[in-house]
Amino acid sequence: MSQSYNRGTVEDFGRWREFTAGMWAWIFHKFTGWVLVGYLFTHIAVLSTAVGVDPASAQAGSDLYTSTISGLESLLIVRFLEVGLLAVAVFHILNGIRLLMVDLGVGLESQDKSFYASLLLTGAIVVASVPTFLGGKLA
Amino acid sequence: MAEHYSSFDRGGRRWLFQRLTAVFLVGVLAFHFMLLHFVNHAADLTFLGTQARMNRPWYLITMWLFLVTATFHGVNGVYNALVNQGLTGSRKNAVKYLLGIAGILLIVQGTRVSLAMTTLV
Amino acid sequence: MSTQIEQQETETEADEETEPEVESPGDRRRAQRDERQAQEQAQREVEEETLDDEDTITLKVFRYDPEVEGKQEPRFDDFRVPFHKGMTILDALIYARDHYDSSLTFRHSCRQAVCGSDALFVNGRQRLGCKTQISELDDPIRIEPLPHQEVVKDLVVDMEHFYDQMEAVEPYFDADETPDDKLEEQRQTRENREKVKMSTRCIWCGACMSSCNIAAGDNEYLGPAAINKAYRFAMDEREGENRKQERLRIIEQEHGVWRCQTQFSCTEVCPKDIPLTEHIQELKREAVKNNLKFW
Amino acid sequence: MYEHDVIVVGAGGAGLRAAIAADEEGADVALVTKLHPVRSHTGAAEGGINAALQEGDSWDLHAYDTMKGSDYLGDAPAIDTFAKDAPEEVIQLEHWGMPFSREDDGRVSQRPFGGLSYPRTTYAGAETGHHLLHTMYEQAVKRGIEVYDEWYVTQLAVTDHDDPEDRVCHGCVAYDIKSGEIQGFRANNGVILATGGLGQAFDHTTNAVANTGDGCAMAYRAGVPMEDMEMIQFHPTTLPSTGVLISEGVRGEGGILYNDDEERFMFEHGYANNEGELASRDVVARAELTEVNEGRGVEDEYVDLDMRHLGEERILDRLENILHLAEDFEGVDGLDEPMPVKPGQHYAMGGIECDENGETCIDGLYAAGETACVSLHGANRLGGNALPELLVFGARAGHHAAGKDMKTAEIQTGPSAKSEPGDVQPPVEPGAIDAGSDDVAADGAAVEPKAVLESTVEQERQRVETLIESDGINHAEVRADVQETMTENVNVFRTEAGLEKALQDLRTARKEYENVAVEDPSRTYNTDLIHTIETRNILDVAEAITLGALAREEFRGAHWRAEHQERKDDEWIKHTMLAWNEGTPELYYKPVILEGDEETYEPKVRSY
Ligand SMILES: Cc1cc2nc3c(=O)[nH]c(=O)nc-3n(C[C@H](O)[C@H](O)[C@H](O)COP(=O)(O)OP(=O)(O)OC[C@H]3O[C@@H](n4cnc5c(N)ncnc54)[C@H](O)[C@@H]3O)c2cc1C
Ligand code: HEM
Ligand code: SF4
Ligand code: F3S
Ligand code: FES
Repeated sequence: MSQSYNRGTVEDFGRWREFTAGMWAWIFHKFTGWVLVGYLFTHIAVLSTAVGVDPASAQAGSDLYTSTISGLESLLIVRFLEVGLLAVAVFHILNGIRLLMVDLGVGLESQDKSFYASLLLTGAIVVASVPTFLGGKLA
Repeated sequence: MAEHYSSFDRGGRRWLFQRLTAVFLVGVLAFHFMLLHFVNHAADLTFLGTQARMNRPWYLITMWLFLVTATFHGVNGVYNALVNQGLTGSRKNAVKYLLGIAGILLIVQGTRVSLAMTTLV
Repeated sequence: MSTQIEQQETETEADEETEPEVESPGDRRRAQRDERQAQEQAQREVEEETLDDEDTITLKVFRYDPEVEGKQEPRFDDFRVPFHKGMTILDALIYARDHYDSSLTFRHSCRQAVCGSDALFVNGRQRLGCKTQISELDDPIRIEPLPHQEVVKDLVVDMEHFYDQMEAVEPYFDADETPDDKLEEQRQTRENREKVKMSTRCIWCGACMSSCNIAAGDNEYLGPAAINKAYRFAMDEREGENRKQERLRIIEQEHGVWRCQTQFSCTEVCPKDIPLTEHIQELKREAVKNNLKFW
Repeated sequence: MYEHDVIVVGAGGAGLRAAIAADEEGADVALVTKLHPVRSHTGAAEGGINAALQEGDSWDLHAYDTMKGSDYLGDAPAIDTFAKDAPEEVIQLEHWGMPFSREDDGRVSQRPFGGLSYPRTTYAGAETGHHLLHTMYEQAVKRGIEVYDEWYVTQLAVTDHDDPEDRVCHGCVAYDIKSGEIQGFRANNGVILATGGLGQAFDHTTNAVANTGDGCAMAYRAGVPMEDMEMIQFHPTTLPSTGVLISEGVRGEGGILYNDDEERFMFEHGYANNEGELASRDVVARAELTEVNEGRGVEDEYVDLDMRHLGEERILDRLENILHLAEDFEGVDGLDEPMPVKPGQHYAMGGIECDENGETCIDGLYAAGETACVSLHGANRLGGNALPELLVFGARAGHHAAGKDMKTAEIQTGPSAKSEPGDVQPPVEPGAIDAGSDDVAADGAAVEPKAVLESTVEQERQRVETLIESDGINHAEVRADVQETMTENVNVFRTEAGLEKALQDLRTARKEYENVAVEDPSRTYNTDLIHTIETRNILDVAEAITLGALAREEFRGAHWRAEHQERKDDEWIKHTMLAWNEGTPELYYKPVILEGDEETYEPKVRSY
């Protein structure tokens, strides 16, 4: 038997330049999916500050939950991260819808176009939301 | 001759649930984002505001379902992705249980948190 | 121009063959061979020099041979080949082999896109060598063996795994019952034949499998071609309901249809334009529908 | 050493059918093939499969058409058997799931084809061969038939009795292309050769690169006579750069042939004043070549086939496939420009002499498919008759080899069937350069199966060793020389001078071949080695074709001779036979059998 040579990773992501629409869609969907789960865990962790809040300090707005959230929101970096999260979520939703259509066998011939459409729409929505996200009081 | 695969863990169920949860999530996630960033600005959130919303039973139930479906969807998605990349055997099992436990913990903690946000308990 | 590299390589190859031995007939032959190779090399260089730049193309071809020392470390060889209208990748490879290096190895047979022997990775995409016009490609043309398959030598990959996957879906017609009369055919509607038509065109070239990232990661994944094969039979009304149930059982195993992440690469590269993703998706729905009956 | 009851060499339509048949009889059968079965050239067939299926049609009409088409060089027992068995075989294919094109009522469609008196050609789109091949391979998989794929059979293991009719075939020797291993394959009951066509003897052919006539050459050297080798069918419309077939359908729909002066030469130069482009294949092929030879060819090579006037709609509707072929293989857009075409070698009517049961004169050696010559097609094959031949005679050979009781064959085989000695004066000595040196029937008195096999294996190891170890020229040059002279001189036009020239060139090529060596030192997938061995086979069959062509001094079917412009029924209703004779080929004749089951066929003028 002949032994054979394994061309390793060159074969996978070393070839990204040669990927076509469907492949990029798959990679982006994967990436955004992972970011979203990551966020979900973090999100619940942050929200955990709500446990054991005592009503009095809540009335005063000085409870841990409120202050954590507004504390975070006062950081510009968090605002930017939120925009990123929005982008990720919107793309995942739009491409998710595209994938659901694919699952139903709808519009398979224009799968590349629907991917580009998802990208463009994501871009548009994100740009449109930037003022809202970065606006609002920082302090 | 070709080997015959007869692992009867028919992936179909998880595949279907991934799609069903996705359909549900489209609505809820969009709603969630709108509500907490556009209607109420995130920066203006307070515990009392949250409490007021969470005390409405339909909202509470929706949020809790959101938590459960998102957890299933996310954890199952990650698991799938790893299996697709060729994870097999005991490592696959390990990942399966690890992700399963993480998912359950997330739901438990999420449930605790959401109940803490209400005045129900 | 790369004849330089070429020359070096040829020399090293020749060196290695000379085993440290006392003068023997073999040695003499080898010495003659070296000499002749050098001559040929020179001749070839002349030949290449005289080729008009306008009418030549450059092939960068992946080379590897587990046995020949100079080729154990994979490398790319350059070949300059005269171009003519209508020339395909396969024509160019044959030219390079017959004129420059007879050890250049690749599979081919029909030259008309029906035997499925020569799926190659050309300028970053899986294509059939015989069905790819050089005029459509950018020069230089990079030719590699199919990715995600083990390389046996040069452009030849091991197809065993692909065949195993094809055969794992019980790829043969097996009707619940056939007419007793040996001269009586089974009936099939035109619509049904239309439905399976595209799926029956597969030539087992393996291009789809090679392009699919999931198949690359999960060795047990049946892969687009095998699933398409299953589709071809599951959708053929002549087989009957029992067989269809068995077929669905095969494709809905864990490493069956569910592994497909709708990357569409398979559909894009299939030289027979088979809508593979569509067929896979249809089988997923078919399987779900089928299972819903039992839940 | 591997051992099976029946060894089938080649896994195209004929080989697969034979293997399934042997399996049906309960034999342990294995397929040994140089290509994976689905890569066989049967997959390239487009048109269809003839069988009398409908009411109103009958096997004897099919037989009559076939005999007439053969220009009375086919043997009636073969033709009758063929026409009778074909319907069941075709329906069996349907039972095996072949996706035939269908009528509204769900039955298999049949269409008219050239030379048929009834529309009896079943088909599956324009990819009939592909579907036939795949359907049959699938059935072989279902039966778990063992396949040694990418094993190249280099020689037959035959005892070395003096008289070929006393010889017994015990198996063959094959080379594992992937690993370089050489092994004996012992066949307890029989070896069936189903190695397909020999188009590579010509440089322009519709045949695959793998169609190198290996089976013919191996059987020839083992002592089986070659029959009617001169009968080669040329197809008038093939693409110049690749030889890919452009179906007759284009002309059928109204496509027009033009020369470089844009003359519609079929009419303007009077080749066929009535039928024009639709005259029979050989007429059109000769017309095209005449144009080119007289300097009116486009780029001195081909003529133009124009279908633009048919209109885009009609072309897309009926000839879409042709657009793809022209685009993919010639880079020509048929909607925009005429397509270049020229005649190309297409099919070999002759081959390994065998009878209706596939048996050759060597005990235990069978042949089926294009490589065989039961003499079904005689001097000219009708379109759609080759695929059913694979089924009918593949199955018969398989059954017989597996021991099934079958009717004794009526066709006589072997040198004892000789009716008269041949008279051909080749300008040079044909045959082996060093007669007797490389014959299968090797020296020594090996008769016992194991010993025969072992000595043949040893011989082949030696051959491979020598080829790889020694130094010499590349076989590709020799092959190119052979192909060139064959296409130049043994083509559609055959003149005595040309044929003699070809024999001289072949002799030179043979001498050259004495010096070939394999440059690639590797044992892994050494295609250089395989092609070098193939070239030897090409030489043997090319020479046999040319010798036959020189001998047959008449114009019959596909065989046209400048000096002999008519069919000579008094003298030439006989087969040209060629015996290898340990390297000194001997030509002789064997009578054609015209007495059929129902009638004795009367030679008539072949006009349609
Ligand atoms: C373009 C084209 C179109 C055609 N259209 C039609 C048509 O419409 N209708 C019709 O009836 N006929 C048609 N024909 C003719 C018909 O297709 C062939 O005659 C027939 O397919 C030959 O089948 P086969 O099984 O004999 O050989 P093949 O299918 O050629 O198979 C040969 C087998 O032998 C194996 N082999 C060869 N040499 C060796 C060796 N040394 N060792 C091991 N294995 C070996 C190969 O691997 C292969 O598996 C067409 C032919 C061509 C070329
Ligand atoms: C809002 C609507 C959403 C839609 C329409 C959606 C849709 C989908 C779909 C269809 C898939 C399956 C892809 C496949 O298997 O081929 C998927 C995968 C995934 N989703 Fe979502 N999803 C949504 C929200 C979420 C959320 C909120 C999370 C985070 C918790 C998430 C995390 C994931 C992950 C991790 C994957 C797996 C990605 C991978 O393959 O690596 N999704 N999504
Ligand atoms: S499906 Fe297409 S790409 Fe895949 S093996 Fe078949 S013909 Fe090749
Ligand atoms: S590329 Fe692979 S992921 Fe599915 S759509 Fe094709 S099989
Ligand atoms: S050579 Fe047969 S598919 Fe390309």
